[in-house]
Amino acid sequence: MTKAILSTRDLSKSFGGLVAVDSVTIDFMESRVHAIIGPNGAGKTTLINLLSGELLPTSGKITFGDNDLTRQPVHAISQLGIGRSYQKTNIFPEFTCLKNCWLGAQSRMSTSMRFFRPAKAYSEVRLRAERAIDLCGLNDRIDTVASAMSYGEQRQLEIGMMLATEPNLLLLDEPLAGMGTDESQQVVELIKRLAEEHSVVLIEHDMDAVFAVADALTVMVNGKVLATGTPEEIRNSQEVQDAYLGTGEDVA
Amino acid sequence: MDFATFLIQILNGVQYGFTLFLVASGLTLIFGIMGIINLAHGAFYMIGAYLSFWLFGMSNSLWVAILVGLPIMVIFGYAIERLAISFLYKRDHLYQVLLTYGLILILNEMQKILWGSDFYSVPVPEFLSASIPMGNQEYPVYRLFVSLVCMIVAAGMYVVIGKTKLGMMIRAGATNREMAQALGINISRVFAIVFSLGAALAGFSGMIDAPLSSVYPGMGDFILIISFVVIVIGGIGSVKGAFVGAMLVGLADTFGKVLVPEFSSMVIYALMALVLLWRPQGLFGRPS
Amino acid sequence: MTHSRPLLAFLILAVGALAAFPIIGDEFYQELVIRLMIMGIFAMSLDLLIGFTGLISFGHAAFFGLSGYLLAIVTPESEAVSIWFALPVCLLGAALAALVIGWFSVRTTGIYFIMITLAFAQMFYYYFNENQDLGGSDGIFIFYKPSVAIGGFQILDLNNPHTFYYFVLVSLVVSYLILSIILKAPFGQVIRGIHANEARTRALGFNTQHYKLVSFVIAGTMAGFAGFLEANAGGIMSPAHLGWHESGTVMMVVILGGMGTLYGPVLGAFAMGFLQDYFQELWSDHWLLLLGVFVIAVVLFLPNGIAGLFSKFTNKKEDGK
Amino acid sequence: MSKNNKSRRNFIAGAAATTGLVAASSFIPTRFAIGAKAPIKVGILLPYSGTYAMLGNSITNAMKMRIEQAGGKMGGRPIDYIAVDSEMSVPKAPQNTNKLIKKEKVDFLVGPVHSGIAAAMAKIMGQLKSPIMIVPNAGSNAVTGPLCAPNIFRTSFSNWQPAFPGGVLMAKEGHKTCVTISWKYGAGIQMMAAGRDGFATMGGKSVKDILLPFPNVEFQAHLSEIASLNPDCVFAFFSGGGATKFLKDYEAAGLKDKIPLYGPGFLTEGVEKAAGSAAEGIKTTLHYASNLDNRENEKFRADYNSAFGSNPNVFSVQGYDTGSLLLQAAAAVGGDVESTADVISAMESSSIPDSPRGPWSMSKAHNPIQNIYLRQVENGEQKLLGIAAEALEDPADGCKMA
Repeated sequence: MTKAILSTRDLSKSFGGLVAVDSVTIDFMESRVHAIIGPNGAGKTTLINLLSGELLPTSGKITFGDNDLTRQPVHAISQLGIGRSYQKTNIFPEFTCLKNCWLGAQSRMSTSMRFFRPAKAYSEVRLRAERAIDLCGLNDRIDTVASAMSYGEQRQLEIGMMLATEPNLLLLDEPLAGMGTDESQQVVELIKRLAEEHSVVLIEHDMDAVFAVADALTVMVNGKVLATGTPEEIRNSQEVQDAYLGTGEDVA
Repeated sequence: MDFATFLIQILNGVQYGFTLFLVASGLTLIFGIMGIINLAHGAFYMIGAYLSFWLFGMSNSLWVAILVGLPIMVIFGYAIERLAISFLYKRDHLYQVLLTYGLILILNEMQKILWGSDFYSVPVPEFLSASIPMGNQEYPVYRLFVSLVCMIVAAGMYVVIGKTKLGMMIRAGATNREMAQALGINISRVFAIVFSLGAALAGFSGMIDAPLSSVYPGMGDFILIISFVVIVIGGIGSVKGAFVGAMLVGLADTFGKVLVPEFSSMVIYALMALVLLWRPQGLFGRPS
Repeated sequence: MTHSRPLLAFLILAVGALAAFPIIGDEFYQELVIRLMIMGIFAMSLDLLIGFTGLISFGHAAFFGLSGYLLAIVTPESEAVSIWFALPVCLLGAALAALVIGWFSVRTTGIYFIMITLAFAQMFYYYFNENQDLGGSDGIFIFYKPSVAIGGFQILDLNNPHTFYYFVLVSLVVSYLILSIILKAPFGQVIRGIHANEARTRALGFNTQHYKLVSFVIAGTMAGFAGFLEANAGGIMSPAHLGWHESGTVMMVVILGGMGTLYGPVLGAFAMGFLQDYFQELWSDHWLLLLGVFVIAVVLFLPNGIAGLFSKFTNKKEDGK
Repeated sequence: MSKNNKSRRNFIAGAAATTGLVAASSFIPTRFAIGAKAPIKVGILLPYSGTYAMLGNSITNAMKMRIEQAGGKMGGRPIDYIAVDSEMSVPKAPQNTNKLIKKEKVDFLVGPVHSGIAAAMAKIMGQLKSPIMIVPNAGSNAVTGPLCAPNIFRTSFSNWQPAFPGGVLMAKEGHKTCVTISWKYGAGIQMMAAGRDGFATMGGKSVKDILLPFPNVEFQAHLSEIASLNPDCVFAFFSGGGATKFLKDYEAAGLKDKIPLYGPGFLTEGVEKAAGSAAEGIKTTLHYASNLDNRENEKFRADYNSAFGSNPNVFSVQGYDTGSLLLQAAAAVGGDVESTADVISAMESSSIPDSPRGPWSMSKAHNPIQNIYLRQVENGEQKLLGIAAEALEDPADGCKMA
């Protein structure tokens, strides 16, 4: 029996008149990969932004273990052990690969209000950063400036930066977005490896990838949860078929 | 302060607020739509005042001066947008600040070269030069006229931005540049138009204020800083905010002078600090 | 900051030249160089905000001037004040002001930040401009430079022009080193992250507002230190020291020298001193017009300043090896 | 105005030059080596850019004109003018002053316009024996008060001088109460206080002193205040654009005919045209009036007009007299201006008989003892009504020499 690591209760977010997330109640289980799928505009990214604190919910509640996350700022949520990656590459383009991961690694020090000792001298930070780079497979690019790397590598770095903060729960927003087949395969392998030690919330359009890694699935349509279940249940759900999977073209 | 004086002071504050609004609205428009911080706005105001003096000297009519001066301001604004501002849209605010700061230096010196460092005035048009008795003083009709003009301009801006095709393009450009471009709106033309209009608005304020304020070197500096306070209070980019901010500053300044004369120049800054304490994005600003 | 070898050589050479200058330069030029070095410290402190944290403060002169005024206030008319009292007062005053203004300001971003810092600085300006006890618009004198003594034994006589020159030079070098150390430390990594991508830095777990505020206070305190030196050098403080033209000038100095480099703003201070003199020579009645054209030219064609040119040059050399 | 004699070198070239010269020159006694025919160096620190450039140019033009008329030499020696733009900047004042004193090593230092700069200069001058500073405008009472020094002279006025008789005048015209209004800055506060004191010595009483932040020109709130206080008269000090606006607002508020307006001459000086009817009939007191009926004034005005194509103003008169003072002093010491003590005693005992403002002499505090005239604006021109105070001397409070 695993327990829920992250839960939402009647979570809603509206922008003016548009309700982007509508009364969403989901339990994300510990040590599971929980994927959220749905057509464009279903409210998946909005949901992730609510979970990571980048948006404040209009109503409803988010709990992470014993912590109420509902009104917590972004940095506090990160400090609690939730890391996220972005759909649109969000890195420090002019920094080297190592520097990009360094900041995340440094954020796990009790404080960075340290003014005298050179950052380089903090070996535990370096170890964390290097481990993150190793995990995301960018070992040979460690001193390369991020803007000079390929798109796929930047996507890997995106995940690496998050890993450097040593989170328990990963929020991955379309990690495969815009990737070729080979690169996608690498990232899928990476997610599988990460799933061994982390809980993962995954938004992804690539259904093959989703069914390859997910332990649980939630289907969202128009801001609402249509169904939640195991991949098998979702695949066989008539409701989902009708509303979503059936319309084939939208899925890619 | 007796009640009649109190009412007159309110009128003074509101009237001052109207003139501030006219200057501040151009500033907030240029920022809200183009994302450009224009320090030279005060200098545009000064140029407008000098233009009205110069053109009045030739035509002997304030109306002719304004009619001829406005197109000059539009062309002037357009030229500055094309020659300098247009290079800055993708650059940091820092460079906008510096470039427009450089413009102030240039425009102030140009003014000195063209018109010297004397001060001038423009007479109030004949039929508006009367005063209305009010309490134990008189109130100049021209001041009331200026308030009326400001109201008309405010209403005009509301209609243009809210109801016309140009306004639609302007709003689209302000909200989402890429999207507007994709819809076939020529953003760089919209920006050029907005900047020219903003310059014209500042110039117009200078022209219509000239009979009230007289015309002198450096007259733009003071109005610039106070306009900043107005739009920070109202919320940068919001015309409605500029209006409310202008009224608040006008009233605070007027009553500050009378009630706490020792601190009168700091009153409006204290007001600004209070508003920001409550709403960091200003009264009508979008949260950043 | 990692110094490339040619840069390090250049910096050492420059400090050496400054140290040797009093041997050859007469009193006037020494005083001029003193003022330029002070401007260099002032500009460096602003570079911490503009070039490293990404905070475009348009009110930095507030701290510079406030600190100078504090020195004037604590200096009696008939004798010198002890530096052990005066300097902490000036620095703490500037730090406190930066804390208050910063607390309001760092909650905002972009253009709001620019305007709010400007408006707060104007508030200080008007305070000093109208406070007749502090000389009003005419300004206030500092009659005696502070005494530097330990146990009644004078260790430095700041009234001696040579001593004061070296005092300022050492201040410049120490300020540079302090900022370099801070920038290399974990704190420096965070503010650079904020500059590059604040949202991402926050998402990585940093309360960026706190870091911005601390950066603002450090910069304000160092500007206050520059103001303390300025009050000593000029012997007078006036509201214009806090005015927005002063803030604009120091911003120009930072850009001209090259922001985000620390040494660039010092180069900028010297270049600006030279240019103002040159423009006045060229067209004494309307030299501000030339300055305006120059400012615009720098913005359009030399956004990375002199240091940008310099690093381009040295990088090329290194590539050639 | 000729600019070519401004010998300002940029500091890098200068630094290089000094390197070689400094050692050599310090061993040679300058006075004998250079000889009596070497140029006398006159440093000028006045605003040539920005809002107050008009003042700097008026003073400089008239001073040079005066010296040119005397043959372009002082005590038989040619003159080297070194002009520096003060930019009206107090922060730059110490540096600019040092540039003229220490780098250019001027014999005389003429300036400034701004009282804050005057204070900064006076502070530096007070610590030195030479050069000799001549203030051609800045009226701060302090310059010839607490800051007075043997080598600081003034050819213009102290703020007290034109303002005090204005207050006396109001009482003489039968007013019992007044409101005073001015900008809250050095000159404004001093003039306002002097006017109020003048009024008080004659039994008048100021019911309210209003100070506006400089350079705020939004007078409306205060005009309403004045209307409700309803005093017998108003004493105002503003100048330039602010004065124009104040006069016009005062008239538009209907106060001009109800509550007579007085002030130091700067209130209406040079704004007669711009203010139009708003300035008509206003009486002010000043140490000069353009239609002063003396031969020197007529000649001065004609010469200035033909040389510069514009009418001179009170500032040009001050510049002109600065030239006269320089000529007199240099002649008295036979061109040996390096003997500072002799020059100072010549200046102290000097009187300027041929000034366009009428004859004046130097007080012990080194400020002019001069007539203050009563003027009234009539048909857009200043009309002389008479002398408001004859040979008025500044009280020089706080000056140890007086």
